[in-house]
Amino acid sequence: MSTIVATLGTDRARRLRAALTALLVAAVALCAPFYFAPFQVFQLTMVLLYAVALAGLNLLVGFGGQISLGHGAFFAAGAYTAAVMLDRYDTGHLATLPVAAAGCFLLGLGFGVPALRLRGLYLALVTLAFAVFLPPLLKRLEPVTGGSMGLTVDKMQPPAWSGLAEDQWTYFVVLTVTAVALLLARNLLRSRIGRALLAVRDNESAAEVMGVRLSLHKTLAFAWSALFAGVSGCVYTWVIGFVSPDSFSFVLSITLLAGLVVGGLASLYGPLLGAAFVMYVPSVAQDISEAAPGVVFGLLIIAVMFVAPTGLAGLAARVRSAAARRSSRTASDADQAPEPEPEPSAPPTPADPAPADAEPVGAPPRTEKE
Amino acid sequence: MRKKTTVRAAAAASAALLLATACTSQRGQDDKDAAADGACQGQQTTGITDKSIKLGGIYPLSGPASAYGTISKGVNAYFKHVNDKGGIDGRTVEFIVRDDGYQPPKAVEEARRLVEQEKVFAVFQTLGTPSTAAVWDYLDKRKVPQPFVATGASVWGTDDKHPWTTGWQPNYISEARVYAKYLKEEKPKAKVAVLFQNDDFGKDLLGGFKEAVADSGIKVVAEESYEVTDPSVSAQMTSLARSEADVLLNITTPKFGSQALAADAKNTKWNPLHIVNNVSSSATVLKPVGFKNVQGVVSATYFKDPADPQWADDAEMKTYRDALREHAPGSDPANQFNAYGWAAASSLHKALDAMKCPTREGLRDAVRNLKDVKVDMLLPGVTLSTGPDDAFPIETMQLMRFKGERWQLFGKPVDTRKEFGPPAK
Amino acid sequence: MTEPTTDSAEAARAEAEPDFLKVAGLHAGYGQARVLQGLDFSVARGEVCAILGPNGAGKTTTLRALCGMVRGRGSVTLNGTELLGRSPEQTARLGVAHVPEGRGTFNDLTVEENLRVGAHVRTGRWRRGSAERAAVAADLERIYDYFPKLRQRSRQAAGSLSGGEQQMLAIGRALMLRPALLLLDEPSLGLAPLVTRELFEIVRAVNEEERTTVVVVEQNAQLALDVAHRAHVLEAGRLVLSGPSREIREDGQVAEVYLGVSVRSGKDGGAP
Amino acid sequence: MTELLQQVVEGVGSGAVYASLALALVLIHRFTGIVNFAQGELAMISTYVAWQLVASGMSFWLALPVTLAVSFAGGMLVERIVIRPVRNAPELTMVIVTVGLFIFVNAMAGLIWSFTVKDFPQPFPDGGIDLAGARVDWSTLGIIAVVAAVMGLLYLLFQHTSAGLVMRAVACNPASARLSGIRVGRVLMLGWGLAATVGAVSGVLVAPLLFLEPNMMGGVLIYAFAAATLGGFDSPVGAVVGGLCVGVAETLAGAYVDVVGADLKVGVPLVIILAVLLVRPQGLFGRAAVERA
Repeated sequence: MSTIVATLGTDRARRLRAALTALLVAAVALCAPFYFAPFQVFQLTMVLLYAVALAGLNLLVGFGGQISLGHGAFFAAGAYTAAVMLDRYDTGHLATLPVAAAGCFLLGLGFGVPALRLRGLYLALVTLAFAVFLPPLLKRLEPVTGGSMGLTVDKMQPPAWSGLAEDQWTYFVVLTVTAVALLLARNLLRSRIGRALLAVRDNESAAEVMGVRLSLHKTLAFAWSALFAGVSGCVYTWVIGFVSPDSFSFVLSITLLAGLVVGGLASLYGPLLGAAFVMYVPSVAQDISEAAPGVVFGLLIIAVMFVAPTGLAGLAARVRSAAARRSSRTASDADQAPEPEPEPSAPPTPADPAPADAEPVGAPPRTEKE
Repeated sequence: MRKKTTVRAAAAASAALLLATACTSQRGQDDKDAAADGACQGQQTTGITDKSIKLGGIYPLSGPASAYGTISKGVNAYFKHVNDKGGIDGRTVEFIVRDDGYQPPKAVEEARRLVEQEKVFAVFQTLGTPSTAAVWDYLDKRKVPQPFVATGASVWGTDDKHPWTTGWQPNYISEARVYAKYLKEEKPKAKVAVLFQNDDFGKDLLGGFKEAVADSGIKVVAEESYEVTDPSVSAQMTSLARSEADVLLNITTPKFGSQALAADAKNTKWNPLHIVNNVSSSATVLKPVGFKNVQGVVSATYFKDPADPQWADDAEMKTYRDALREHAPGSDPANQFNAYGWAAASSLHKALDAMKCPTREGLRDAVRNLKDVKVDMLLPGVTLSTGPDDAFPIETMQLMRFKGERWQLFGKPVDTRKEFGPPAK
Repeated sequence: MTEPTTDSAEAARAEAEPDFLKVAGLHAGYGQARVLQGLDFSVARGEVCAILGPNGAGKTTTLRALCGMVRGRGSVTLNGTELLGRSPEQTARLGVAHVPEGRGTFNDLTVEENLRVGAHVRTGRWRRGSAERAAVAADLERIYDYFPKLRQRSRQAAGSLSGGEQQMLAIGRALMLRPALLLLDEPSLGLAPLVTRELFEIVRAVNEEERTTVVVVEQNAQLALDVAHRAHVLEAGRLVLSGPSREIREDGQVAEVYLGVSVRSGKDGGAP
Repeated sequence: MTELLQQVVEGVGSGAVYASLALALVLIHRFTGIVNFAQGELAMISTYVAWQLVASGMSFWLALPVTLAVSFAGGMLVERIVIRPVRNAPELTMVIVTVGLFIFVNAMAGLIWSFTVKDFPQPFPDGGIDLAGARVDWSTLGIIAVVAAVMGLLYLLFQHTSAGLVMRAVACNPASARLSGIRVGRVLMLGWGLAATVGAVSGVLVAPLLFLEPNMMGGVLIYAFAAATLGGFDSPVGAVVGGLCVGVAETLAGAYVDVVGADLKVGVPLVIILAVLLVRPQGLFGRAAVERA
């Protein structure tokens, strides 16, 4: 381990580098709307808002180990909350956010109670049934929801002082929401809830023995996850300005889950990658095959899963560890002596700490097979 | 160490993302659209030159509604056919088809792509009420014409806040009125059972029908809805059979239309007069049920069904079939949706011809000022008519009854505006 | 080679085969973690060999490498046939029966079905001739004789058995393969001392009657050494001590290196 | 009363349809522990194969075995090409691969056969019988009979043949199965082939009722999920009983409970499933979860 620490440099240097990267990311994110065309800014906005929903789903699926195929329903609930408030009560856009968040949190709490008793597959299918059930329910509630014609509401308008175009302003608002949401997701995972969730996922009974209040945390996980989906849906209404039951068919739920898995489960930036996949790949698919975009899209999903079974976020780590393994194999093939094996004799770039960063070393449970 | 990797990877990810976006197209910061001069001064000429015209369309090429995607093939075949003959008023048509998978947010994205990136002259068709409703505010704000949307909701005509959007096909309320009129004459005391798709299409038609029969002896005694995601409507048909109604009004899309027709045929105890709405009236819907099982079914139409043998020798039909075979070889000319696309494109051709100015404003005004325009593939007697207070291009339909292996038109074409006035707002 | 050797003349011949199982320069690990750092040892035909060592020493990994569950480098030959580079199903077909840690019974199947699955390789090979069916039936009886409790529960789902019975079932299933080499991984894990002792007595009986070669990995060194003829002590992926069981038992090193650790490792999940 | 009976018959009819696909789902789940989203689409494409054969002049009863054989081979191929590469990946990865397969197969069918509704020959005679005043179509009876027969055959296969024993062993504990010398890869291929065949039977049975088009099985799939969930996802018997329950319950609720109505009847299975799972988390016929040690 000492070599690893040495190559990584001191703690301070690391923190500095992290801060610099964060700064760079922020700078890029802030400059984007001035560099890109409005249409592309809109696409980025959509990526950001889907990322919020995926981050929420990630809490549940990636870190909680529970599968939900019904998050499209929470997304829809958030979207409709915003749309109905804007349409009927003419509240400001921002006022809809806390209401949608709280509403979906409560909805998730309610759903989390049965979720306690259902595991894996069964939870997935019950939530799927919920997602299937929601569109006809929205149609039934016509006086409030506008029925199958849906509701058209005003999009967000930039205030005069900002001097920004509509797309740019919307982008910044969504960027703020997304940044806050992603930070919140990160902090949640570091909090008691997060640690409890991980413990529950990895070994439910052990976690229970250790005094983790299983039921509470599983319910809370569901509720938080629903909150994120609701926030995402609310923001969706701001951006699109139109909701209809057919916008939220169960296909949306499945798309969200697929996006998350493709992006990378239990990864903090996987949701962003997944959202980008969901947003960009269908149009890429159409560019490849006009006749049947679905053929290409289906193949692309399968292909990504082949290349990156743990999602795009895990791809980098996989590539690195594969490279490291290859170099270590060549090194140890030459070394027949029963002496301690040296570290990979000649890594391509000696300064690169990549092999040390790779997953297996950092994950003691895997090495302890005995 | 983990954290740093994460941050770094996140940075890399977002950078890659931005790059990807940047690469998908040129930057296009300049958003100034071209403007005309002369008499048409100040009007938008984006997407149109003396030599070319660029149009976009949004259809579900993937996803659950992809059956309708083939409309784009009919449209495309028409424009290619016209291009081969010198284009529209010397302009070559470029028609860009985008896929929205029947998802409104995707429709918004694609509409923006067409307008802002492809810089089309007009978004010729959007398919489906949800997708159309999702984009019409945007197109209205950008002042981009959205002529002849592929949905029959009445709102495209009754709405007065979106002058850039117009419908094309007879709206569902008008269609319902045609059936109501027929029943009032034939079965004034009819009890009607209704099977309808639980969306804007089904509700519009059912609502229109109920309104039209409100003051007559005709009563709706049973109504059952289905979702497009349902596997079958057989349970609904069993429920409707309990009503022992004299008339079954079948407001469905093709697959469910076939199912309902088959269920009706199978039930020998209940033999209502079966009225099938226009969307499901194609011979391609009836044939799988078996022609012997659908004798006497009534419907109404406004364009020539390419699967119907009575048009086999029709000159327009021949042109259509030849063109489709040439320009859309993978597509079945007998599919009514291809013909629908063809006729709609042909209508746009007429509207473009009628433009006083070759501008977006010119098209908007031309679409709203059509006088009895004859269009290929529409039934004889059916023409396009619009005016300042009439935003419904086609409002004439003719009743037909299935006999033998073909539809037989009967009665005179019904001009619903003349008969019943414009649909209520 | 899958034929069991039952009479004592055969046994004598087996004694003359000291390299029936020969492990040479065995390296193995998981991903980047190298667990085995070059093992060399041999097991004679008909011998019971115990592998002892602290947690994390590589005992289980050794067995897994022998049966093909983890990939190893070096050489492992059984009666002259190379085992490395083969999958578990291939080594099983060569007569290696592995009873994994945690028993690995088919919990939804009945006891008898579990045993029949064990005979799958043979029935599969001979296409279920009547002779073979009779042989399987005879083997079933033989297993039931060793483990009378299993006979009582032959119609019961394996998942409903007690831990000790499941372990018996796992061993019984392995024996249905008529193995040349039986690998036992921590058979005492989670069992009461009395049950464990009973189990080891049966292993001894099987070895004596069938002359099956056995390699057993065990935490409970005392118990293992009672049964085994020879023992090897592993530490950090290397052999630190080898010899006949009696010598090992009397060697103070074992108590120091091994028994001391086993007390600690019982609780903390085994960080080395 | 007769009306009620008629609705029950109707529900049993649609329930049998759900059950037939649920059987295939349950098979895959037993072997791989995943839910195969593409199951319905594989059944749909099998049905197109049958349709193509019949359309090219083959008799239905000859086309059927050919279709089943093709489906069996196709299912094995799918396992080998699409599933095997991710077999060691997390379960969710496999599930998403089947979602990808769903999209791919659906679009492919549309590309090859277009979205126009096709008529599919009805293997059962027209007409039906009167049962205490309710009319039961031969086709409904036929579907129930075939589903029952498939269920029986599966039972025989699993419980009374050594191949079935091996398959159950693999489904139960693949690692131990390998240690017993079972070639797990081949058995899994067999399992997928078998499920595809059962799916093909399902597709051929329902096609005359639902009319063949690429989205034919999409709606059925949701209900088949419900049926399998209700039945316990491990048990073929459970899948069939679950299917019938779901079919009858949604039909009756849709017809007689005004609040529900035809539009919300899809919520009925949801409520039933929730209720059942809250009492018996493993479903009606599922085994209590045994922790894999």
